Amino acid sequence: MRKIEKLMREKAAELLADGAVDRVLAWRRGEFFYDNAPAFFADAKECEQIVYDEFCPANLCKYLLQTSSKGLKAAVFLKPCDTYGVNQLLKDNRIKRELVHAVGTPCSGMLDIKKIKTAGAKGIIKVEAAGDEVIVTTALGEIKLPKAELLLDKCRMCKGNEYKIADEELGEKLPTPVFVGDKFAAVKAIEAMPPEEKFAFWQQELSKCIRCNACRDICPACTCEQCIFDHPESPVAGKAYADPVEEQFFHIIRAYHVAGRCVGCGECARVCPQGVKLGLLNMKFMKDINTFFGPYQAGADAVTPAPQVDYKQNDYEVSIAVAGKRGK
Amino acid sequence: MLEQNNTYQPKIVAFCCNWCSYAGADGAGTARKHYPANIKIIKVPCSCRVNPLFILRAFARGADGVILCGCHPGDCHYTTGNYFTRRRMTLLLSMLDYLGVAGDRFRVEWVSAAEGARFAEVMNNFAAHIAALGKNVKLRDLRCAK
Amino acid sequence: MCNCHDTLIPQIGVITDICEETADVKTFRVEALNGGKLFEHMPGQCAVLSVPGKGEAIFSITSSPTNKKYMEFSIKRCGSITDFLHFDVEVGQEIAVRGPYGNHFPVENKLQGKNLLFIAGGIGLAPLRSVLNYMLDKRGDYGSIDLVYGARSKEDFVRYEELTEIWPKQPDTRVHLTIDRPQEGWSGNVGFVPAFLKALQFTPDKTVLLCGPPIMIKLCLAALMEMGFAKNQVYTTLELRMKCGVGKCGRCNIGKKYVCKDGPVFTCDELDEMPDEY
Amino acid sequence: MYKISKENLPKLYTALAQQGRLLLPCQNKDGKTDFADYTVTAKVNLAATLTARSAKDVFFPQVENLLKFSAQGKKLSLEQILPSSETVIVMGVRACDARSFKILDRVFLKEPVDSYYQARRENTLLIGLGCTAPEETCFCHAFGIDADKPETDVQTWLTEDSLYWLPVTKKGEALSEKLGALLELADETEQKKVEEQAAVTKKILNLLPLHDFKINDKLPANELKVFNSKVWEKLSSSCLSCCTCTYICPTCHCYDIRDYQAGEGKTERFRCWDSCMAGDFTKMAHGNPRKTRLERFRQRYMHKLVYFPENNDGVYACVGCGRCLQKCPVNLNIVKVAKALEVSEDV
Repeated sequence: MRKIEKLMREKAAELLADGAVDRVLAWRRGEFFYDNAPAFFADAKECEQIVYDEFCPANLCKYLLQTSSKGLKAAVFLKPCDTYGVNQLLKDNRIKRELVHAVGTPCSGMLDIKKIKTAGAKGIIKVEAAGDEVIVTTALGEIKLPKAELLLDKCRMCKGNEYKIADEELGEKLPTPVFVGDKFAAVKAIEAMPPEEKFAFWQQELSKCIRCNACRDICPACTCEQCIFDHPESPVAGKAYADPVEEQFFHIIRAYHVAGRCVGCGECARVCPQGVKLGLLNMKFMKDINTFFGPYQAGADAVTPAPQVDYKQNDYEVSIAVAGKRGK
Repeated sequence: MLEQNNTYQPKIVAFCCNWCSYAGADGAGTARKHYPANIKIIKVPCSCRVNPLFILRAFARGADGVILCGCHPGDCHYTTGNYFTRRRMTLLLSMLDYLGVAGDRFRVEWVSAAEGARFAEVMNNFAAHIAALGKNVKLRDLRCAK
Repeated sequence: MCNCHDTLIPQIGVITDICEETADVKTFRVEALNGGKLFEHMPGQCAVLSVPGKGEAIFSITSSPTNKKYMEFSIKRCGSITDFLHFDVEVGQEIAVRGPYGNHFPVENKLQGKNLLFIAGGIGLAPLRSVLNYMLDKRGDYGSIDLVYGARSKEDFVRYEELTEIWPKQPDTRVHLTIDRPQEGWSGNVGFVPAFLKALQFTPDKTVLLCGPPIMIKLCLAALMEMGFAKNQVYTTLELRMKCGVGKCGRCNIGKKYVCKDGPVFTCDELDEMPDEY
Repeated sequence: MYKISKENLPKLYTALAQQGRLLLPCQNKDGKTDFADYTVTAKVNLAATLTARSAKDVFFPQVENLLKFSAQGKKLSLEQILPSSETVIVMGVRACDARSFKILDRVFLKEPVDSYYQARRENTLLIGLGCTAPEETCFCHAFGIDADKPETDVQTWLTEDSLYWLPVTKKGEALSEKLGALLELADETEQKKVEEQAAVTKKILNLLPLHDFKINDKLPANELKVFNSKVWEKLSSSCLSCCTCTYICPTCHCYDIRDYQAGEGKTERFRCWDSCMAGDFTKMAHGNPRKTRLERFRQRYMHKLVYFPENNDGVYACVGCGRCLQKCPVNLNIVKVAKALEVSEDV
């Protein structure tokens, strides 16, 4: 990763110095070693501050809305999974292609500091990934932990190391975490529950929500200029929960609004301060779309129409589709 | 208030498209076909106009069942509106089922302008179905219920 | 343990009169249910009106404190609550009111004995009307009074009879009206307020009370500076989004000052010390 | 000082729950610890350094109904909804959170007093818990907070085998008396043990990355300079404008008052948390004085670091709990802002 960081700094400085771009979107060091933050760079001299390591989970693509609306050309470093978000923004006509310079940036999976801490590491000074292992340097010495268990949830479902959009690529592609099994396993487990149990599960899950809107604000598919849930005249504009119904509304409708556009980046669940399992809603829609309307991956390209704005004359009837899937 | 008489009457909201199903309801009336009075019809320009939020709000504000009626696929006044409805509502119904909230209280039916009798039949069936399910207590807004 | 008189809990009053001032301004008269006023106030203070189901909004009290029978609110239609007040409210409608909030014009001390120049634009007359009527009722305590009032057209003057028939007939009181564009049947001045101010050649021996749209306030202030007025001679009243009225809910602050509690009346030199965020 | 052995803690919880509603840090299904009502099956987790959210909603709930309107024709009547008068005991309050209540007091107990907050504050008894395992995100010392001695009615300390208990206020003493034989007197060696533990905590605090962090005390006196500083643009550029920081912050206290139509002629007026990060926070009919995220972001930190101390004898509206460092989706936080202002030439 250090090598890539060096390449990034050089590339960013070069692009800015040439005037090829007005801004570079990358990550900057935070207070600690694990809280790298998204940052804009406008000056080639500042590019030495760019960092890249196993703690750069944020998908930078949504910041393109800011640069694109101001007419600024921006270079953006994109991990393979981040490229899906850019395609989606392009498809939704939210950014201008000519104002984006996409730089594919290799990634081998991002780490979750909470998982490292939970694994028992105290007084952590440094964390480094080496192959399948993570070397954690603590005040009390070094410990080695298996990397697969410390990956962010979203990286466990890695979509692979292909860039779906890139004007250039940095270095060699890295091997990404290999996901074995069924990515819809968790969705299926809920589907198999009896209705009362499902209801209880979602009540418990959604009542954790504090309506901070972080999930919406980070989502590359949530790009409405005025969200229905912010509209002062809307009867559903609840800032706060009075009872779980409001959270159900917010999350069901949000998941519905992004259905067919959700690229499955997993950022919503990652940023949720309350740990709501938001991915389970989005994954359900993805699974249904695949089942009812044929396989589809949002953000895989910038042209294929989303299933919700498309149709076939011989689509299943609503009741048949749903009942058939229920196995009735 | 309905419960006071101890005869439970479910509250049902029916979204009907202007061109087929609403005309179907008219047809049912002209033909003196009876359907329950507790079905409140809301006319929409096209079944495609119905946002999933409408359906959730109907449940939250006290509906025990919601039915959406539009033209038969292929007959949409706007050519393709109901094809989109079909896809959207498939997803919504499946999601309601997934949440364990109201999967069996929501139905989509196609009723043409000529099918007055069918309109009555569909509504009678649905009303009986909802009556058998009883009161909706899950997606209710608790503040309304007070 | 709750004292039951939390400041956030309104009182119920009744609308006893609605006066259509202009196409988009109406004046609502509010009395307590058994007559009289809901509460006393000072000129420049505000109150929060509630439209149940829509919410609350804060308005300046346009009637004078010397009016012991009722309170009045001149309200321009511009949002969901004011829409409701304009279209759906009739005389006899009960309404919830809480207040009074904020500071007021220093009518009891600093302004006494001074020559006064009122400058208003559009609905900006609402808070100043309270002061003007208060002063006219205690005419002896104050020096000369001039009102410069600008509106888009003749029809946009709020309470035209008062402007033309009542106020000008008070001792040592003059009213100068101007409209934005020429209009048939209008023989008065045409033009914006700042230019009109200069044309009237006021001397800086007056204390100014200024209220209007933000851009008018800025331009009038510039004109006044040119004419030799000092910033501490100019009082203005601000409007920001307010909710609680008591400096707690956190939205109406300009720097450390809360408009609902420390304002809405500020002198222009006070404004200079505040961040430019209003 | 009293003590109670760890095995007897469930008995203590039961006894406390008899005195009122008991809230304490409990682990939920996801392994997160947060304040929750005590039940026999609750997984009490006093050892957690910090709960996911502070206990501010005990006094200032995220949503509370203020009154009910009922309208009939032109008639209108209203009924105030009073806060519950039950006694609430909050156990396991850390020093940072305990201080945050004093900061909220400065807002809600200032004239005109917020009677809802006041009632809850008076009905609540706080049992503090000394910190033993501060995290790297902790910086309460920057505000003169002693992590070992929460400003609460009772102070407690957890050691390997016991919980030590020291009533500090009259309320705390009255509670201790009611607990009777559950509490044993702690002898001198045991008291020493607690002190030694505190010394160790201090040592850890001094090793943590933020141990020398402090806020530039020139900020409040330079309101306009700080406001006009160039750092805001850079700092705010990656802010998402979500409300996470404001909702998890123990000192944030902005609120909104809204109406809910609960049926024909029935309206409930409720107060709910609001956030200066929200775009419509200051929006009004003729415009918005804080149009972009820059202004909103600046407002939040100006309020905490400049306006609040200006109005409140130099007290910052921050207690160094570090929740914003842990939870911000894009890793922005008050430390970053304060450090940027520290080095900025404008200040």
